[in-house]
Amino acid sequence: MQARAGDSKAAVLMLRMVLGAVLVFMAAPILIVVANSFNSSQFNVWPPAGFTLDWYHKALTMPQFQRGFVNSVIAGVLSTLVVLAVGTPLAYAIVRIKFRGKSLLQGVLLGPLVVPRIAMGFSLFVLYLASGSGLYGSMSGIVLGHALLMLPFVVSVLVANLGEVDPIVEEAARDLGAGAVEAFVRVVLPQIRPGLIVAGLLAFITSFDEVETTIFLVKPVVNTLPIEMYLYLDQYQDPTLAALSTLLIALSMLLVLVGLMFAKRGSLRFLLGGRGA
Amino acid sequence: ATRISQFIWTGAQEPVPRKLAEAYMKAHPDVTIELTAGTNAAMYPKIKASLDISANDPLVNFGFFNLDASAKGRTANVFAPLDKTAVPNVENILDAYRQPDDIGAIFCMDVCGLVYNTDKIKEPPKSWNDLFDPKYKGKVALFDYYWAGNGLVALAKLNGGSEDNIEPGMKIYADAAAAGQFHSLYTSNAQLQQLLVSGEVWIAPYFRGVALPWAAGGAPIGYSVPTEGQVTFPEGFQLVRGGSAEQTRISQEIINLSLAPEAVLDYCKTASVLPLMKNVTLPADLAKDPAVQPEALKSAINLDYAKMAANHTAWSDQWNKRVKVNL
Amino acid sequence: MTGGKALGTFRSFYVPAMLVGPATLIVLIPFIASLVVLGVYSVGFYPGGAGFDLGVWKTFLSDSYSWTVIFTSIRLAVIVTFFCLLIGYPVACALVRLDSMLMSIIAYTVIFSPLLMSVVVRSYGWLLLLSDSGFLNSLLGAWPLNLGPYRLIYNEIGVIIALVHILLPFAVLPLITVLLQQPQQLREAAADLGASPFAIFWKVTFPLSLPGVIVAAEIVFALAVSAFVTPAVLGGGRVLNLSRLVYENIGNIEWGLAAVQALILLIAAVGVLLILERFNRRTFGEKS
Amino acid sequence: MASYETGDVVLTAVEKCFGDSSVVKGIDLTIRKGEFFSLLGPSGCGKTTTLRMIAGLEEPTSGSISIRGERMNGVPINKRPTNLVFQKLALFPHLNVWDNVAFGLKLKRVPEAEIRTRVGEMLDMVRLSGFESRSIASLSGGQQQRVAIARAVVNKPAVLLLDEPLGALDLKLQTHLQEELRRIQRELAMTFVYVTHNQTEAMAMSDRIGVMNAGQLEQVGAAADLYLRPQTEFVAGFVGQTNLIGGKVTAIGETTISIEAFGLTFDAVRRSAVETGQAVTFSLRPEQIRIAQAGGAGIQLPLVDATFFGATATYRLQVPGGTIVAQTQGDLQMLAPGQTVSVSWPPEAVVLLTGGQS
Amino acid sequence: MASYETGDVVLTAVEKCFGDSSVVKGIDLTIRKGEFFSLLGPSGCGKTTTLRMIAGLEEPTSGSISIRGERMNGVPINKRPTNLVFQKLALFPHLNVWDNVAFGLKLKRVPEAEIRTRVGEMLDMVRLSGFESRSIASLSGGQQQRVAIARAVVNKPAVLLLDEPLGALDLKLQTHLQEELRRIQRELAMTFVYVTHNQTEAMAMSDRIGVMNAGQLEQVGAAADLYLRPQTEFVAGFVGQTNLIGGKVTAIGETTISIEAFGLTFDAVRRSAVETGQAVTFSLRPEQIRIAQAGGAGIQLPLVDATFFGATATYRLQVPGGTIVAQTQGDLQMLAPGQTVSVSWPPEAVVLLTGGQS
Ligand SMILES: Nc1ncnc2c1ncn2[C@@H]1O[C@H](COP(=O)(O)OP(=O)(O)OP(=O)(O)O)[C@@H](O)[C@H]1O
Ligand SMILES: Nc1ncnc2c1ncn2[C@@H]1O[C@H](COP(=O)(O)OP(=O)(O)OP(=O)(O)O)[C@@H](O)[C@H]1O
Ligand SMILES: [Mg+2]
Ligand SMILES: [Mg+2]
Repeated sequence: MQARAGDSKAAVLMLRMVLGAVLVFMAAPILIVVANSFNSSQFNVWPPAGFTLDWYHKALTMPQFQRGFVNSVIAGVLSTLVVLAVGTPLAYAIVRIKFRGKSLLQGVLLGPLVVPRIAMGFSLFVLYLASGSGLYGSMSGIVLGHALLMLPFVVSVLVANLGEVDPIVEEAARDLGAGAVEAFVRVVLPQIRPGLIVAGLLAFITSFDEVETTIFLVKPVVNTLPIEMYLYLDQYQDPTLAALSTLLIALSMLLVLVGLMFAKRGSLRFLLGGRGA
Repeated sequence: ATRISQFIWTGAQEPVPRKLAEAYMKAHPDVTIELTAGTNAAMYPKIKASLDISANDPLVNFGFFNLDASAKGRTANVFAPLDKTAVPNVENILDAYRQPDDIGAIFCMDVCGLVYNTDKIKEPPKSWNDLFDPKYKGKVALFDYYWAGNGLVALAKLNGGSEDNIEPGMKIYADAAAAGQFHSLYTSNAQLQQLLVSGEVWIAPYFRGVALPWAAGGAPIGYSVPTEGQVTFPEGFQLVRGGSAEQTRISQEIINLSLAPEAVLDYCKTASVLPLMKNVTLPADLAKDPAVQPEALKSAINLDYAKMAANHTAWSDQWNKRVKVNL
Repeated sequence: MTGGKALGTFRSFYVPAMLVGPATLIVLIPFIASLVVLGVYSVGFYPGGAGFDLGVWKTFLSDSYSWTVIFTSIRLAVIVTFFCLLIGYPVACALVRLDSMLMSIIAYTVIFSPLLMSVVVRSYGWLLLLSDSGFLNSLLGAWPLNLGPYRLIYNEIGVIIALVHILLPFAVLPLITVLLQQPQQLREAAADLGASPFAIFWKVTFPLSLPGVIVAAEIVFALAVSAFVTPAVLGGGRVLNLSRLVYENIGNIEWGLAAVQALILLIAAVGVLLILERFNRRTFGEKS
Repeated sequence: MASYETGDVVLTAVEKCFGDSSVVKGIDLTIRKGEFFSLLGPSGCGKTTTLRMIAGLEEPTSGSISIRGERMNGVPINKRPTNLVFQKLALFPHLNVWDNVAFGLKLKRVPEAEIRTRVGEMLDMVRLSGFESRSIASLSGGQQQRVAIARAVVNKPAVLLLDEPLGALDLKLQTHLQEELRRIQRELAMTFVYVTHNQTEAMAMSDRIGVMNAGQLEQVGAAADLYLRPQTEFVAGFVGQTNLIGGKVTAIGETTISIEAFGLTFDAVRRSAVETGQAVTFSLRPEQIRIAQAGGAGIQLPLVDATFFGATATYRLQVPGGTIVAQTQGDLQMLAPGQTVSVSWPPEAVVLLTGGQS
Repeated sequence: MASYETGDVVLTAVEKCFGDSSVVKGIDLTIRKGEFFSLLGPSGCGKTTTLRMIAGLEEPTSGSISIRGERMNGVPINKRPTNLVFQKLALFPHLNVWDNVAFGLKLKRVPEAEIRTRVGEMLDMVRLSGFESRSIASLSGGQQQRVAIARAVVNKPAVLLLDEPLGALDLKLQTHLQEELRRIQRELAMTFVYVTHNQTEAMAMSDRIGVMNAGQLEQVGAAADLYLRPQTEFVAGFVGQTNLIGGKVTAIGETTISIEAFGLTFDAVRRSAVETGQAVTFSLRPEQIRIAQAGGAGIQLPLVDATFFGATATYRLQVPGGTIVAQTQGDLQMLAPGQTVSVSWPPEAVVLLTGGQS
């Protein structure tokens, strides 16, 4: 633990304890699922009846999971990129510029977070069909739908982050000859790196986990992994999905590891950057 | 080239239609069949909405539906009648299940009985009333949602009510809920399996077709046929309105092929359902199953899904207010 | 200093338009359009609908049961938000102080893994942990406590536990970013002026992190109020919220009713969120 | 008023309000090409605001600003031929020292090799060679200030705006950088607008100085002008220390006039039109007052207080109704408070103030 | 060395490293109770770091710090009887001016009424009455600095640490606040540790001054000590301007010695033991050099350069192998560069430097 100014030993200890307790809370049901993924029984008997890797074999070889994974990665990456690309300028406008209709815009922005996902899915489905745009059942349709669901996250996180960046450094960049966009890219963006990473992460995970809206937007060719999992579960109740979930967790662990290596120093703080500590 | 979109159910229901579609495409290279696997619950609203928007461009041309969705679709004018000459095999459907105007070919069914944990309940339950037996207090689970429809009506019928008067059934559920009889309501197969296997829940009404594979896999789960009769759950093909003439023709051709005895038998075996065809006989091992004995099937409770579809909203509203609120 | 006009030319109409434009075009317009769809459907204008009719609104709003459901939805979301912040804040504080590679990886993956598995699969874990004969109850029931068993699952408690579990990462992440951005100097200054670690927290760290807290609250609240799978799976049928009704009614092809319920949920939730926003602006309006 | 031919930076009736508080209240000013112009004024008088308006960081509420004959209102910041050394530094926290300084050059796509030499030279000048890859947060206050100077100067803009650039530096570094800035300015014929609160610095470096007070320019002139011939009490009092004394004209001679103040009568050079009996305020600089052992020529005054400043020392002397301050230099032995000393000053040291009271 | 009886703040062999660069290199220092002690030194020499260690914001790498006889190592910041005026201000952006200043008092649960009077008085002192509810971001640089001073001083700590607190203020405000700080310090018998790069300020205000260089204390003493009797070249050069001249002792007399430098021979007071022929460095302050029209008594030297500073002026004079600087004051007419002038200085003005070269 890296202490920060004004930390008391007792407080740091307490924080550690809270973190420990919360990690236990977070991990407990997950660990059971992970353990169950090696359960040789096909009907989830507890304690596990024996050890097997069959479910992993199944999870890895079923073509719909392979295709779903690829689709999910494509949808996740694309929609994250889209939403960051349109959300960042939007957040910037909200923080730095006075314009008419801003409060209205902020109100509308919260919307996609709250409308029940399934209602969002239904009305988007109606729109896609009614507009004759061919978006229904296409990857673009999924990306657009996911971008819509994620925009509020991304904008809220970025707004909070941009608020912490002193506008004066932007002035300095402008004064040194940077155009408005250049100043933003060279000076503001690097400073909101933690916000961008976090927003991107939230966006990607939302997309990777989305079922309720997506199910209205997909055709089989573009089924995402969670949709395939949902459909599988409707019919089979063996531990294959536990194995698949475990694989996803392991994969994300690997990604964090790579991220941390990339960030050179070994902590979340370094991965995210930031100037406080 | 013609594109046909066919809706099928996922899982065990998938292989046979896929096999047939492939065979058809091989024989007719100019036809592409696009199979969409899914559930009625997710697919039916999409089909209905898409027809509302563009009546001549249905999301799927034909597909597999349960009688509940069939009845809804019939009232909502989603499905088209089958042409007897194009689908001669409809004639082989048991008369009781032949649809008026041949809107749909309901050719098989699942049945619903009592599913229980064999470790906790040694003596197989015998009656629907066991669900309300105080000795199972807190150990009974019900399916949320559908059960609001068919379980309700079935119980009403057993207690002197009918599709037009569900009050007798509703009252029993409401009282049992208030008395703490029910452990919980489940919403998916997986959940019920988990509840039963863990011993949290001992007994629940559910589909034979779902429970048998669990038991076959070694789970401590049994299926028993209530003496009052199982509740039937017929399923089959529906032709969706709005397709082109060519699409309609091909769709009916495929439906007809799917209704051939070998195809039906194949389907019933893989999906653990019962055929409703005059010209199909079950293989010996299956025929021994008490659930499929002629007497059992004769006493089975058949529900009027058309009436149920009409009342669905009102009932589910009552169910929410009288049963769920009191759980 | 507020950047007087680093944004000099930005005063014009075009610049806000350029910044807001892309988002509006590809995201907000579809969203607003889908709201219009819901709105139109809710008053009976849909193919096969009866034409203009406020009946669905009237019936739904005049039913006291509807109000119970609305309040349940909001109450549940408020409770979940409260716990997520209560737990999430110290967790975020602890996470920004983590300096070991191993701990970071563990903490990070553990906190995120719930999002990577389907709720039905996760509920199996909860079942084993929280059921009447589950781990926790056997622990409590063992000597010397001999407590319980307590009903911790298939009711509102279960839903709250599961929602906090799944939504915690959404609370932690925004908090981490604001905590990382806080200049250390300010905490030093407070300590120097005699503030105990406790006082530093309440007078400097916390007020400065409020924008992040509010963002976290908004996100968690919104997700909790519109969640339906988790309440359905872990509520055991005992937890009725508005999203669940919307789900049922779409399945029942009750477009009008589903639209009304979705819109009411939207209105209620936006109302709560606007209160949060107002609070945010009041606290930090002066700053920029 | 504004002569556009010679004016490099011309402000015409420039005003600036924040909300409803008026911060700059109508400034007319012409700064010549290649001139070293200083803005001098007390804290909060509007110096930074004025500079920021020239740089384009703040839009004037009214009035116009032009640079090299081109009207600047509405011209974007990055299109102006100016660079600013920010009072609050505004260094880029995510970049190291080198990248901070190279920022402007990289934007202009100056060739890599040239960037290397120019940034290197500049860091040498501000004595930060060896700090290239240090993060901004790890620098001391003065080091940060030097980075801020280097970052602006390295671009060699036509007009360089400096907002108290040497405030955090010690005298040696100040002197060094003053010389360097002066040299660069002359070599490149740049126009400097230099904000400072340090009049010694302003006087040492500037071609001309504008003294600001409460949002207005009180007097513009060369250092000696302001110091020796201040027009207002404010300027007299602000530009260097002074004794402001109220008195009455008692007699008018050929080249001198007689003034009575605190019960004494003494001569002053006759500079502007005055009448006998007129009440006047005049300024008498402390360093003009000579102090000798009691009994010498001059007025005998009691010594109240003595402070040693190193090169100089100040003495507070009792006069009827108050004290006046005298400053001496090079004293190796200080006079002790309490004793009476002989005090004298040349008549030219008495400067009548003509401008308004302020 | 450290006398604990009289020492209020005692540093013993204090060192501080950041990573592997050593920033403070072993400081021994005893600051007395009620003393106004200044730390003077060039930018980056470790002044801020030293102050931060006393305040507890930085833990010494080795060595110990005690305040009022109590060892402070490990004592949390908020438990130390110190308050710091931060060089980088560190004002709370989420609080307005009033709440920033009242912060410490509220924490101590001072009664509401007393907070009102004390904060009010303090804002008065720093001349910010009327700014109570202004946000920090809307203040000018100098105004922010004054808030930072008020925020620390209002707490009346036993030891007040000030890190260049007046750097952004104009001379008038500086003088005012110097006086006020001095008054408060005397009235409350507080100990002040004052960091500044401004030697005039240090000399005017301090009881004693410590001159730091590259992480070490070079000399500690009263203002006049340091100025008139610097021990090292660094101190001589840093505390005020000086001419450092290398020469050779040619003869040793009763009270004076003769020194030869740049081809000239002149007398100096005999203070420390020297031998004939010894090479020495001595310091000659510019203000000790008297300049008169050519032909007067003294050495005749050509005048290279002249700068007007208001109260004073400096002249650069040509000597064989370099230039020396002279400072005069109160010149109403400057001498023009190019001419030759008569230059002289008293023998006492030549100070032999005894300490190490640096
Ligand atoms: N966190 C840090 N990491 C590395 N070096 C540091 C750090 N903080 C300070 N330094 C270095 O330590 C030296 C002393 O810094 P300090 O701030 O004490 O100087 P200072 O005497 O206050 O200078 P100034 O008058 O410029 O404020 C400087 O060279 C600075 O670059
Ligand atoms: N954004 C703002 N809103 C309101 N008032 C402001 C704002 N910016 C500056 N001011 C006020 O305008 C006046 C002039 O500010 P400015 O920064 O120009 O002063 P300055 O002359 O540079 O002073 P200093 O020497 O203290 O830096 C000050 O009284 C300041 O409080
Ligand atoms: Mg300023
Ligand atoms: Mg410093």
